[in-house]
Amino acid sequence: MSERIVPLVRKKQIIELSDSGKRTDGRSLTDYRKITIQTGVIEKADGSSIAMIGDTRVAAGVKFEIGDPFPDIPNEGVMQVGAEFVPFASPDFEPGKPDEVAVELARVVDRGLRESKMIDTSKLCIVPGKKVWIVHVDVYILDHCGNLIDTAALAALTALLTSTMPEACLEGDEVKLTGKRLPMPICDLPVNVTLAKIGDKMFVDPSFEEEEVLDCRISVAFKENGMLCAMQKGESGYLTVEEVLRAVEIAKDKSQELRKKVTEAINVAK
Amino acid sequence: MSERIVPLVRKKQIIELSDSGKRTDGRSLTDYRKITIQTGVIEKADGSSIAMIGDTRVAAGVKFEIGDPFPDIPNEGVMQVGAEFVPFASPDFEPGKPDEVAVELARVVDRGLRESKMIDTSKLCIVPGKKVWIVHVDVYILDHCGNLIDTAALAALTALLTSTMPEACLEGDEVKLTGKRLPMPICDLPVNVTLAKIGDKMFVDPSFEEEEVLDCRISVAFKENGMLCAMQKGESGYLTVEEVLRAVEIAKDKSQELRKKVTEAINVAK
Amino acid sequence: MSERIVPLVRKKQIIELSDSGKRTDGRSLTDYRKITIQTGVIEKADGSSIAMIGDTRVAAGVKFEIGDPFPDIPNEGVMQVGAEFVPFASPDFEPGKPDEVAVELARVVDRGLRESKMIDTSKLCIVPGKKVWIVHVDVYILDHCGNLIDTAALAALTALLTSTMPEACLEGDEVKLTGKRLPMPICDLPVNVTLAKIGDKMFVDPSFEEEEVLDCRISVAFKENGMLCAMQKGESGYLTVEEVLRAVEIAKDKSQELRKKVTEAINVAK
Amino acid sequence: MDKSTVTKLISDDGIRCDGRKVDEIRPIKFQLGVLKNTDGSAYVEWGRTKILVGVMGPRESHPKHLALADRARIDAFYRMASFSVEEWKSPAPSRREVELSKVIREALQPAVFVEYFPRTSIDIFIEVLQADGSTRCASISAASLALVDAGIPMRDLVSSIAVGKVEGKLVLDVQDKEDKAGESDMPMAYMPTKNAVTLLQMDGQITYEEFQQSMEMLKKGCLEVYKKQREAIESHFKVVEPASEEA
Amino acid sequence: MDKSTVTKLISDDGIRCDGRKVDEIRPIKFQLGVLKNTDGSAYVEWGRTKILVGVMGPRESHPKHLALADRARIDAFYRMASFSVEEWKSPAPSRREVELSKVIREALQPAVFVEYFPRTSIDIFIEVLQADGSTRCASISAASLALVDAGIPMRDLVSSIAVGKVEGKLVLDVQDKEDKAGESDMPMAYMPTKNAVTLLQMDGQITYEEFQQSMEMLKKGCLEVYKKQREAIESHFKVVEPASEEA
Amino acid sequence: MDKSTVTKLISDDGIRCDGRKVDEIRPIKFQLGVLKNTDGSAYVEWGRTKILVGVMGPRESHPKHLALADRARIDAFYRMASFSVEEWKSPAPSRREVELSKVIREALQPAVFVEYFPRTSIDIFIEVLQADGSTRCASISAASLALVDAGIPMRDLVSSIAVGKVEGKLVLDVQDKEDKAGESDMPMAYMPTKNAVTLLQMDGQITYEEFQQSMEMLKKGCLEVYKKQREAIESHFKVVEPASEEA
Repeated sequence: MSERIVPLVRKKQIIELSDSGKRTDGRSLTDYRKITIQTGVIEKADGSSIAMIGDTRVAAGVKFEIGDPFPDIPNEGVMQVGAEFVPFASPDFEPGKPDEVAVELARVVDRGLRESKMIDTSKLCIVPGKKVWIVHVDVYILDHCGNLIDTAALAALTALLTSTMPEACLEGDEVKLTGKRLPMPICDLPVNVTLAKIGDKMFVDPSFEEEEVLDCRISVAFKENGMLCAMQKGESGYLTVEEVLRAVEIAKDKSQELRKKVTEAINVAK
Repeated sequence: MSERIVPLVRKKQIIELSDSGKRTDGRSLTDYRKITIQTGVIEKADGSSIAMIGDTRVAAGVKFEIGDPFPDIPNEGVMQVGAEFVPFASPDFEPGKPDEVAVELARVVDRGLRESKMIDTSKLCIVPGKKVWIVHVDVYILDHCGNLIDTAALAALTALLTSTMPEACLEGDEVKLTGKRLPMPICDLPVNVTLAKIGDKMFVDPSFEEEEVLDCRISVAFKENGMLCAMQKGESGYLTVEEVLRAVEIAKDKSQELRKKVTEAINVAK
Repeated sequence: MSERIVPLVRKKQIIELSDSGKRTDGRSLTDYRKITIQTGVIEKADGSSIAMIGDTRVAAGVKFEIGDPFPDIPNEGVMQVGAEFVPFASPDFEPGKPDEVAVELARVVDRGLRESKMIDTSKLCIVPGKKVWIVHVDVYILDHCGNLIDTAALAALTALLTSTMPEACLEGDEVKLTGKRLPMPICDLPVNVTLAKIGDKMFVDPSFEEEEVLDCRISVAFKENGMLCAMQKGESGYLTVEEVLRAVEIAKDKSQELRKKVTEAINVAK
Repeated sequence: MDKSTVTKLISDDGIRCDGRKVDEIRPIKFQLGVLKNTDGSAYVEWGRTKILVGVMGPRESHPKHLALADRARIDAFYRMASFSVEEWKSPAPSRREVELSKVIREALQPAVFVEYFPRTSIDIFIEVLQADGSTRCASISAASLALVDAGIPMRDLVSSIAVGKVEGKLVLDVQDKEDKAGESDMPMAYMPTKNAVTLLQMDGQITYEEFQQSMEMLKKGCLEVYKKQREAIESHFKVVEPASEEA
Repeated sequence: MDKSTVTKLISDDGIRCDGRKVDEIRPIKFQLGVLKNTDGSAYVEWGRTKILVGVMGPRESHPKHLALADRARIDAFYRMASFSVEEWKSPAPSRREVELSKVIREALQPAVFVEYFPRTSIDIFIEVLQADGSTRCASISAASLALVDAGIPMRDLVSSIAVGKVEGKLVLDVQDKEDKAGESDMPMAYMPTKNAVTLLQMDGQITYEEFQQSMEMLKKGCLEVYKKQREAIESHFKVVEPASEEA
Repeated sequence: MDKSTVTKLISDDGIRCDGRKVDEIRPIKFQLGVLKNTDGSAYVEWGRTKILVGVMGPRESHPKHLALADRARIDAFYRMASFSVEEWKSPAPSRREVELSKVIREALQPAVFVEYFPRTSIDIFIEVLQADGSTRCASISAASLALVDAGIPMRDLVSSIAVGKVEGKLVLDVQDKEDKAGESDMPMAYMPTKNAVTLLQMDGQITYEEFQQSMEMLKKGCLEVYKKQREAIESHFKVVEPASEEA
């Protein structure tokens, strides 16, 4: 199990470098890597996006499907987020193995979007109590070079923002598609910022190398108005209360930068 | 594979002791261990019970759900029995592994209840041919110290006996709950008695230690009127025809003792 | 991994023998083994057959079930072909393991039947857009001695040809069975011919021994009018374009011989 | 299961719907050596019930850590073909098939000299082609013969049959129709020369006296099955050439 | 989750629907050593939430290739009984149960001296018998005690509690009704003497100031839980005989 | 598949619905080296069909008992993204995906010098991002390039294309619309310099003469694809810096 030696040496170097505010790839502790967002890439989807942070690449696609509402919210549509780890994205992913990492990723991305109430799900109702739109948002991890959560959240968000929805109408008691398309009922623009704790420093947007040696990470999602709408500490280390407070403060700052990127990408798409 | 040595020595001791009618825990061959039944423990269930025979502990919960009838009995509700082996109940249980032992346990418990016709399933019909009550009875093995079948059967029985059922009514063509609760349509009180054959003796209510060395076991369920309603020989040994007859005779006797325990527990609950 | 030596020696022998047009079991390169077809063996099925080519034995059963149509073909019934490898058919089959070989077999048999349009699926509609007949055709591999595809295709075909279908009618808005039986709406009689390439020769109806050393196989299905309706190259070798052309020519010839066998078996059944 | 109104499964003079007397078993046909790729096999037609059994082994246990140091590991796999019953059945094993696999294995194991083959596996694969009642009894009885065909040394054959209660009367060897309409079903597996009950199950309602009577009928019934099994073995080994396949 | 019209979960004078003040936790009862076949166990009643935790280990890792050369491998399995929630729940683990198993494991791991037990496994099995809010907090807090009961050396206890926002007010220790109707839920796990946050999650909407306030409330709440955990340990080890079972 | 009334997919002067002639292939764009964490990769846009292929290997076989003593073990995994087709598709692999994985593996294996890498695995992962017909042809053709990018020695490139019959005419490189409405589909994979057909499938109805004609068209079409593959390789290795990502 000498494979544990290399990360330990590397961790020492990363921590030493961070004492002077630097990182192995030249970034400052609060810098994101280069962010690229490309929307509308999958014409057959109702919305799609490929987001990259550094070399991490995630594709997201949105598909509308007619389905049944949940009994307790009979007049609202349903958003379902899935995450798939394509095996070529990392030598560690095995084909067909359901993984708690993929489940956590899907659920963290889901909460960031859902809790911000970015979609007016009441507009996704077709026949109250009977038929609603199911919005499938699936993220596919294509290249894993660190910080999957933020990249997947960006891809999912921008796929939704650039989606249009099919128009449905009732003919007798059957639901038919009119063939027209409606704009998405978008109400917010939530973004997610992840920091890694390594030693006693916080690293915004950890790279793959940094993730291999981190103590833990913390991800925070913010609404446009600056409110927090989701948070997740991950991995087996801990943060002090003060570190948590500091991390959320940094994340709040960075969220505005990320949101600007999103707005730019969306405007390009229009 | 020297692990096989210890049981063999132990088996010899158990058999020798049984020649003078004794057991390693001081019981006679026909004694049950101490039986404790506690009902109503899970307020969110429609009925619940934790039954203990010695240190073996099984929780049972009853849940009503609206569902479709079977096509061949369109006017009757459906009882479904499940068994889950919680991994902390025994070092031998592995998490998430579906197991023929759990399947057999669920089906043996199910048959004891079902074949006695203890529930008048015609009373579980909501809309004839369309909607009926599904009664989920799930037993969770919490501590496995021998004789799971009798303990699980006790827990399931007493959970059912202390259940109440929701009242449903039709509003137009939709099924609604009135919020009221109805008594369970109970018609019988079946109990199950298990004996182990070790050497040429029959041991009522085998302990974990006895189960490890048994040749085989036989379980018999009896209705209140003394009729047999289910039987199951288990494990890879055999019984002579005479042993079978004797075992069923003993079981018949013990069933009355068990039923008395159940009645007491139910009366406490009332 | 010396197990690879024996097949190599055997392959050399098979190739040398084939230079003089012979095979280890005495057949010529274009001979089928003995073909036996027995229909009506499973009285509870709507149609059934046990087909044998040499010692390879496959049972097929047809079952009608009422179900929903596909949305894009709302007025047509649905045929579903499944293949099960019974573990006693070969020491290589493991119980319960879903296998790409079984999936390919089912899909190749399916395509041969489906693409020939041998069943008029419009006759399998009960209530247009709502209820149609699902025709389950399941093949069970009972003895695997080479050329599963042709044997399974024969079994499935003859089970379908000798099937009758239940008559359904509408009572109010409920579908009921009248108890009468209708003839199957049969339009064609497709058969499948498989050849193996070993060295530079093509072997019709490869035996188990030949399959162990083949380079690849090619299966071609023909309609009664001689048109091709399905084709599948299998295994990891290759054919030249000229070999493909020759194989299909041979297959076309042999298909008539096979069809004659089928017609005889069906006439016996009548 | 629908046990509702059925008109007269047993006539006043004790004749059942298929013409049998109450203690009469159905026509049973056993055949050994019917499969090519097994170590042993058997086919049974038991009334309309039709079952194939194949035995693989003794062979190396796989995975190895499941091997037993002092004896062979026996496994049984009972499966019903999708077309074997009234309604189409999904090929995924049901909970019933899982339980039956277990009790069938336990019914056969006492008969096998497992201690002769340490660290090996003996797998018994059972495929029900048509089910018309008593499939577990037919499976066990046929599997005994498949084990014999595989040359595996056995203490005795295991013979199996069921008693049911139909319209208040105990009847031997219930078929599907009687089982569905009947008041109880009680299958037993038995090694006659060892007086060993290796399987015993019951569902439905019977009195203690009916239970005692049933045991007598089951013993007698198993002996009849035993006789047919022995005949099948004799006719199989009498033939010099390998037995021809079923029909 | 239905967060629609609910009439007054907090009264004007700051009293919640179950009579608690906004910063008051529910009655919590911990008990150690309640199971027979584990290396350590604990039971908790947290309001109406009822959870059993059993610890197996340190024991040999299985399968072996998952063993870690320099420390114990910790696994947590969070499961809800089918009858633990309003609607019957299928026993198959949901995605929620998979995620919670992961974050619970990560919340406990920093407290365990895993380096003392290289190449072994420590498995933490959690069964929620009844869920009435805060099941992950109750699970983590009880699991700490089960680890203590198993004699596994720990840096500190892990204590856990949640803050929610209900009708615009931050309240400690949300129960199910408040969670479903509430605007946010924020559970934290904490090792008090280490000032170590080992779990932190949030959903819903809160301002940055509310977040800061919540952190204060969570710290305070965790200390209260910590006190109850310590009392349970003391009362357990004070008793000479093994502790009696729950209820 | 709906093969019902479709108005004129080919005009009287032999022009198809997307403006192509009957023997004209769609615009195809190959790119090598598009992924970071693979040993080799390729991206293809084939009309509107978009596919990413990543190759891992040769690497240690896992589990080890699947390793082959005398050659590398090749595996292919063909998967369609949930959003790649008209209707949302569950991510669980369908039987179609299982079959296609098998025939794609068998189409590529004859081209690889598997004997150079005994006891290793070469895994080919294919993700269809958008499906608009000919996904297996595009997958095979792109996977060849990914294998080249991985530096795995090959006997030849494998090129692939399909011929369909639409309104009674044979047409090269069917797109989705033509496939669904068409009378047949016949994909082939081919190593041009070896004259080796490594994949051949057909469904639909064609005469023997149409089959012969199709083989000619397929050979010609594969040569066109081959040319585009070679250009992509040349342009990839001409560049000194690593190729930029797709778009």
